[in-house]
Amino acid sequence: MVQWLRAPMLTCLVLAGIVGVNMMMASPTFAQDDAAAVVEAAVETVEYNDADYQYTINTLIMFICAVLVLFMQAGFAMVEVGLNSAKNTINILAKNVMDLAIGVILYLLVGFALMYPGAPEDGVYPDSWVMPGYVGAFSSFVTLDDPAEPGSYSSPADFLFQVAFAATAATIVSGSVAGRMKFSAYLIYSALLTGLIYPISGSWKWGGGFLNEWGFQDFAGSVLVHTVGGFAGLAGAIVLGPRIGRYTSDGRSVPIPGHNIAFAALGVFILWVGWYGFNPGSQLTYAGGANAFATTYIGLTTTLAAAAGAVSALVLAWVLFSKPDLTMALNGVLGGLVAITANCDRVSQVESLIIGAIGGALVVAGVILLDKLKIDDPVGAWPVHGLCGVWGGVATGIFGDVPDGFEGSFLGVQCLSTLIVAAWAFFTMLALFLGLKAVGMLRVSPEEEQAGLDISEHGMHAYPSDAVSAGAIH
Amino acid sequence: MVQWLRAPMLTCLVLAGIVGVNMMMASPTFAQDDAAAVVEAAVETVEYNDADYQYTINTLIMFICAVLVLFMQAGFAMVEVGLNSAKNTINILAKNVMDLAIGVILYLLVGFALMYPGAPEDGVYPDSWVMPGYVGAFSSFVTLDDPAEPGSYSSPADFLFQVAFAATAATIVSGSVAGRMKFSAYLIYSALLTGLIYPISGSWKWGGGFLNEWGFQDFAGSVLVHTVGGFAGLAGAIVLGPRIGRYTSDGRSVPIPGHNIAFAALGVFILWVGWYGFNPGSQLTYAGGANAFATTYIGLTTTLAAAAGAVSALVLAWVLFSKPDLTMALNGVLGGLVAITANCDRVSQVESLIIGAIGGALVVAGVILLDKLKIDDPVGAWPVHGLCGVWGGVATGIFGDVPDGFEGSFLGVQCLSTLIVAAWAFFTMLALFLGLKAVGMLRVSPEEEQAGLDISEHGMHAYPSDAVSAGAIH
Amino acid sequence: MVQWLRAPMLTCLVLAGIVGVNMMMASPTFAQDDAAAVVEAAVETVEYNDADYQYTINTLIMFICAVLVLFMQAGFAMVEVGLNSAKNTINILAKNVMDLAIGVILYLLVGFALMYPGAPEDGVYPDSWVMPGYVGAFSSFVTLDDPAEPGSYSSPADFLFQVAFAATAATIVSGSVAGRMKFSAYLIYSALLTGLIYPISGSWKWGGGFLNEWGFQDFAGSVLVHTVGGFAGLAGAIVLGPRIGRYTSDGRSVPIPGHNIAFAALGVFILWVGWYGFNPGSQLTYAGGANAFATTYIGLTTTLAAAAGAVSALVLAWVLFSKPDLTMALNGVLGGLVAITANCDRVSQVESLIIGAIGGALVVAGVILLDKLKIDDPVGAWPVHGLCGVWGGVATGIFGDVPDGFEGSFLGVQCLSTLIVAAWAFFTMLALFLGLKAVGMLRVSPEEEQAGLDISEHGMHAYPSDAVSAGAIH
Amino acid sequence: MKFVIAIIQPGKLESVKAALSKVEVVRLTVLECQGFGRQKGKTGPHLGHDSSVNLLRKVQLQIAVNEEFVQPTIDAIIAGGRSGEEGRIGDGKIFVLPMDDCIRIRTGETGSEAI
Amino acid sequence: MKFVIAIIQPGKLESVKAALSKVEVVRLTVLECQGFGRQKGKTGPHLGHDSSVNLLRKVQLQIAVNEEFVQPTIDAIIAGGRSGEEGRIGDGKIFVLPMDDCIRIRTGETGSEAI
Amino acid sequence: MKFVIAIIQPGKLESVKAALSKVEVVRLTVLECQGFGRQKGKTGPHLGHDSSVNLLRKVQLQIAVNEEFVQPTIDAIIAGGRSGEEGRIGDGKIFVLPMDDCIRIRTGETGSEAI
Ligand SMILES: Nc1ncnc2c1ncn2[C@@H]1O[C@H](COP(=O)(O)OP(=O)(O)O)[C@@H](O)[C@H]1O
Ligand SMILES: Nc1ncnc2c1ncn2[C@@H]1O[C@H](COP(=O)(O)OP(=O)(O)O)[C@@H](O)[C@H]1O
Ligand SMILES: Nc1ncnc2c1ncn2[C@@H]1O[C@H](COP(=O)(O)OP(=O)(O)O)[C@@H](O)[C@H]1O
Repeated sequence: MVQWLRAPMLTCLVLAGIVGVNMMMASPTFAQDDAAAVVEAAVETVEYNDADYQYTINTLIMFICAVLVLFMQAGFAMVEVGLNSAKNTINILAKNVMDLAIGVILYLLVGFALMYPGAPEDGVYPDSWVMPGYVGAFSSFVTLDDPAEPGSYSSPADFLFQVAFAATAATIVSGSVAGRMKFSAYLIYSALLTGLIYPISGSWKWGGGFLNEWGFQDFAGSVLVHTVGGFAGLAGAIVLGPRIGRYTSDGRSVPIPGHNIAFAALGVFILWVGWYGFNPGSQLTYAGGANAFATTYIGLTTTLAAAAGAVSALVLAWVLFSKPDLTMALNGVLGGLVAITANCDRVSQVESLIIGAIGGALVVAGVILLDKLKIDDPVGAWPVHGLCGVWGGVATGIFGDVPDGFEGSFLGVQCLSTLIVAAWAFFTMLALFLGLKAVGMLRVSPEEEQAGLDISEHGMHAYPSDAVSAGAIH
Repeated sequence: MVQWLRAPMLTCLVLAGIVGVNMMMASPTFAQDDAAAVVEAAVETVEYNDADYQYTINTLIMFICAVLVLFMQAGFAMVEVGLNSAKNTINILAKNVMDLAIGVILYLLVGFALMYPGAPEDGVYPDSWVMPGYVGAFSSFVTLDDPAEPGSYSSPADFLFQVAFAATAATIVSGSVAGRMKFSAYLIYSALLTGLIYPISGSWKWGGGFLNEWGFQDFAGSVLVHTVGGFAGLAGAIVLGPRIGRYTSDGRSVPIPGHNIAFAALGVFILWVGWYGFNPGSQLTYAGGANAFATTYIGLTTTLAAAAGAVSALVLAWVLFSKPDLTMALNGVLGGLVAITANCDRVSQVESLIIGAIGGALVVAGVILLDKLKIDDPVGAWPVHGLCGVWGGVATGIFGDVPDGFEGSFLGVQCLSTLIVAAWAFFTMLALFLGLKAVGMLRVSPEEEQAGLDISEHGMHAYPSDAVSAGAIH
Repeated sequence: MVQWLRAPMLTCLVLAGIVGVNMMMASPTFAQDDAAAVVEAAVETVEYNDADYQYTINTLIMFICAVLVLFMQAGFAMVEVGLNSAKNTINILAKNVMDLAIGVILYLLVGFALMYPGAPEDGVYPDSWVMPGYVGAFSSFVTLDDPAEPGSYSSPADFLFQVAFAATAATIVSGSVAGRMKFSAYLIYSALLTGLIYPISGSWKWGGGFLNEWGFQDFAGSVLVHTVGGFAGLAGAIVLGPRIGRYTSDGRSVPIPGHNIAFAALGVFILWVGWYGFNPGSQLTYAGGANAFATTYIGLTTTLAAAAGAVSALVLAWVLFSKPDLTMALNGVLGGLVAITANCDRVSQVESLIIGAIGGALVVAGVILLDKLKIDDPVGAWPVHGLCGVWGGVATGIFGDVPDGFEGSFLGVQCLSTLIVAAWAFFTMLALFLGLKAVGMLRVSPEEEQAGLDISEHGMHAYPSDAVSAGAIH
Repeated sequence: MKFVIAIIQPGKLESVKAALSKVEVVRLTVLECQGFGRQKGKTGPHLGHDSSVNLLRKVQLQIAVNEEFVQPTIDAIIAGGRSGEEGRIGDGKIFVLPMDDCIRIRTGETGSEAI
Repeated sequence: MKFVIAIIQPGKLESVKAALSKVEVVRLTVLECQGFGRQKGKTGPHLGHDSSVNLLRKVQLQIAVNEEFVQPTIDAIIAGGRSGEEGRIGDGKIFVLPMDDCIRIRTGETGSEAI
Repeated sequence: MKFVIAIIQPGKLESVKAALSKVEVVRLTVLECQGFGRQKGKTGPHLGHDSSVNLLRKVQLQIAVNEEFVQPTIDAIIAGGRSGEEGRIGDGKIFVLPMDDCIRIRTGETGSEAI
């Protein structure tokens, strides 16, 4: 079978495979048709009680926050493009567009139900769980709620918000494996992460699984989203090995500078803005003064951590390298944001400054550490999302208010849970990447890598020269 | 009269012409002053009844959606810039900024009233209509509602949301005519489209005109916005003819690659995000569980169609060209979004995947078709907005729930109505462009085109070389 | 002490200095812990009364508007990058990221309390004021409100909205001093502006100070934000002097074109969108029909002014330079937006068109004026923010409805107040920049300037060439 | 052996290449450059003042050829590079430089067969 | 006829152009290039390690001139291109290559009048 | 004195530089260029049709050297620029042009000591 048929086929296979036989297409479709009817009827409604009001506000604000988180996809794409060579731009953009598209479909068909099979009633899990507390349900599509009996918010809004998180976890890896992984291999990876790996560990806490039972706290996903993405990326970077020329035969480190730092900075600004959907949106309920207050208080701690992260990373880089390194300041912003994500709801303003500042410093440290270990992570995804994600989980245990009625060592639970999630992401992905490598589907040839993935994988340049594109007369 | 005076003058003439004598400046101004007074009083209000609550929520969410749709202007600009030669960048940006600015003014002075003259009461049209059911009212400015007697939402919010749609229709054409149309010709075109052409066909459905009487459904404008823009652009591309060098004398097709695909991809991400204002916002009323649900359900179907469009376009291009073509995937996203726009409120999740996937495939097919026909549409605006817009209208008839109490063939009405609107946009614009061509005001000279519109039309480069801009000592 | 240690140290010193001893860390920290508790409790709330409803809506919409205003930071960065030489890109981005980060921290520790010490009760100022009516309180952190006794909106939302404004004022200056100011000097400046200068003049009106007593009106900050930034920047441009090569020895003006106008245009689109948070958000209360109406009416006048500004600037430039200059149209959009900012709540639709159009024309005039005076303002920050800001303040007096119960000449008060604020910003910053110049910390050496600030200040290129970044085999 | 340097209009690259391949000159190197010549540079306003955009974008071709190919190469460039019948200012120049040697990196061959 | 190649500092382009036009050398071609020379490249951190930014941005001028113009051209470049009185490392070099012929594409003229 | 022009693969710049510095050739000028050669250009779809991306990115080195350095320079470029043992199409060419003179802008020195 010709090479270029391999990839689409395999992707479809993977997709079909994990969707599985028990994909109950019928029922949801019905549900949706009723739903559509509801949509029709919509305009009539004119009576508003408290339940309806709460449902309305929660649903609408959650929708807006979902849009903000989806916007982060643009930010991730720009950061990765900017911090890599021009010759890999098309490939990076293709990965970022397609992991979102594939992520949406896989999360719809598999991930969503797997991650939210239903919380346990006083310790007893609903039958929907395949392995109670560890593996959720296998079913497809969004089961639609009936606004006539309003819950807390609409299920479509919930899906949009959650799928945006899944896409975030997936896209983090793209940066770590940039410049050398086959496009088809990346598609397969992203299908697996959004379809299985992320939802399963997600269910352990947010789905009401065993980590939740332990009392583990991860408000918006320092661990469940960023640590997962960061460690999956680390596995990829290790299995792939460094880009050609990144380290010389005699072991010297030869940095490969990004080709457009303006794109990278734009991306960070977009991510900062998107994070106001990521963290405050995770309050999930907004109606009522207490919730509105909490939502914006979370926005405050998030902002302080981002600012502290930028300052600490810049100053540290300035002292270490005697130059104020912009790329460090940019990653410092992200490090601060990742670190506060788990605890933005339960720390003070001072504490959020401290958490963010340490996050910024960890980014610098992590970059240096990877370089020492000769692990090539082109955008520094592990220092930012992996390391700061772990720090976010731990910081929750150190600074965060202990949940009411919690017994035992909160810090202990935070550390152990964070470790488990990081290990889960790292080893499952290590297996995948080793498998792809074994069958020779993981990395492009040295010639292709030299020419750049744009030409060798996609057959086009991102920035054709004027001379070529100026057009000709005949 | 010197050439460069021609354009500003003519634009003003066109403007003045269509604004017409009966532009009742006075009354609205009064209204506004009262309004301002209301603004003063604002802060006092403290009693909230259901009507007030509904008005507040609807108005605020509609405003947010309007902002999202206006943000799409940035997306369109980036996509067009990225997919064209560097030498036309300034011109493209100028077109995109000015069609918004001119669009706002023309829609304020003419379009808005023309498009929304008031819906008929049981089949009887208010006198405001110039030609009942076909041509609306000629009046200017936003007639302000009195929040003391709240309707469904505020008229300023309504205007902002609607003008953003008008600007969208206008800017679509920019991509089809890029690289060879005179800047002044483009200004004249955009004044006409946003002032007359778009509002008139818009009134046929959304203004309560004859298509609405027929039971035609176009929820957020696959037909009324995107098909109109797409076919107007097609007319432009045909009348202008291809760019120099696009096709060789012996009929070979010589693609002129875009100069910055990163910009194009950023634009598509922005458009995707903006579409969450475009479709969900078109629910128009958000207060009440049923509306909140509908709004987010629409967001869900929109997302699924975009994802499906990306996947189908990428896979199809991969199979056809043996390379995963990013530009196709990007246009596939847009194709899916355009296709779902008409029916996002009345199809199931599965159906939205199908509609989006077909949209993505149509983009690829449309691009190949235009190339066969030697019609030069630099960004593929017709395949994306024209063809997928038509598909969106038809798909509504195929998959969409038939409106309650609808008699006859829903599919038939959808097809016929879509055809009428497409023809309206195509032929009116064909006439305009042929007219401009006749008086030699349409296309730049071959020399100017070769040099690039940036230099020849605007006298500046978009990317001056470092050597030039590095500054000199004297 | 080595040069590169100087900067971080000094920045910290300045910071520490203005934070001062009486930084009551303790109490707020307590408050926050309670707050966190509240966050815990949040989910229980289910009773909604009018006060609670008002607090919820106001808080949530204000939060969304704050996010939009923060997004403007990306816009300012892109505009400045695009309109300057490629060799200063890293420096510009670093300034824009760090003035936000430092601004957040300084405004938290000093500015916020200084600007909002509490409004006077019938003419009597609370003791919190250090100099009643002129200088506010010195205290740190956000004192958190108790949502159980809801005020108008949550204090964290208020802080986020206000800090975004402070960051806007600060970042405006960046454009005026681009290409020649030391990075460390810029950090010191931005700490001072967001910590002291901006909050003090802000308190005169928005904090309830003496200008407010006079009846001065500045709805969203044409004067308090944009004039302050514009005139601070003017001071910087004057003290620094022009970039090398900007004016020849024989006095000829040699424009240094921006290196990427596509970035500049993207930035303007982002700013336009962000302004929907800036102006409508300044309504501060949104709940209730009257407020919702006012918010969107403000969005309408804002839109009209932006459009009119673009048209007038383009046409004027076209007539003056015989070319439709995009950079003028772009700055015309901003000029219109700045001009309407002070009066968007109290002018009619026609008036907003006039105010915007004059704003656009003033931008062109201001640019020519600065060039005549040989003042080098690379991005035209003074024409846009300084001049149009002043025009906004004056226009309020000309067109704006006179506040109820206002005695004397409204126009007079507007002019005088605007003058006072402009002078305050100009002279305080003049002193600062002269001081830095005296100690030789203001401007880089000619060699460094020639090489570009990216290399000389940050040791890296923004756009490393492919040849360099292509990677090497050993 | 000669080293031919030609400066042409950007839009002419395709037609010059076509003309060259007709005379079996298939190997060449292309550089983007900017030129001052008799052709006046366009001027345009920047933030309000005229900046003489007097450097015009051009394309430079470098072609190493053996003696017998020199004239055909020159003719081909003129044929493909001239605008219309009598040409236009800005069409550019051809410079012929002597060349001592040519080496093919891949094989190490030298002299005329390496060209 | 000679083909003069000069590598100068980017910031010096304007002054060199001015100096050249004084001696009536008005036609030239400009290329952006990067150079290694005695002038050390600046180094800067990238994601935490020093990347030697050792290629410095330079501007290359190519000027075809007739014999009598060679010396004036060289002097003009030195006059316009030298930093301060005694120059600075990085100011660059001038290379003079022999040229056999010059052809104007527009007219087909050859030799010295085509320059 | 000779003026050596070498066209190499972008990825080879570092190794060629290393090889050159071994033979004490430390000054050179680098230009980005695109080349046609025997190596076929990759082709890719653009908005649905094949656009032959037949111009390949290359790097051009310009090195002015004294006679005795010519051969070492050529050998160094071949050593550093050849892909693997027997090289690959696309590895490029070296062109050796005669040079009459060399002037150092900074000092005005001329001839071989200026190189
Ligand atoms: N003597 C020269 N030396 C170097 N480059 C030249 C020379 N003459 C012309 N050129 C290059 O050729 C380009 C076209 O020159 P052009 O203005 O057409 O010359 P002419 O007016 O003689 O036809 C110029 O922009 C310049 O780049
Ligand atoms: N021998 C050479 N061959 C090619 N280019 C050279 C040579 N010598 C210098 N250059 C170019 O001139 C630029 C300036 O050289 P520079 O460091 O000033 O030399 P010097 O130290 O002798 O003045 C270098 O960056 C390089 O681009
Ligand atoms: N005769 C020539 N004139 C100018 N440039 C050439 C010539 N031959 C080769 N080149 C340049 O060298 C590059 C590599 O050539 P290549 O295809 O490797 O030649 P070969 O197949 O003989 O090894 C080409 O892309 C082109 O830029």
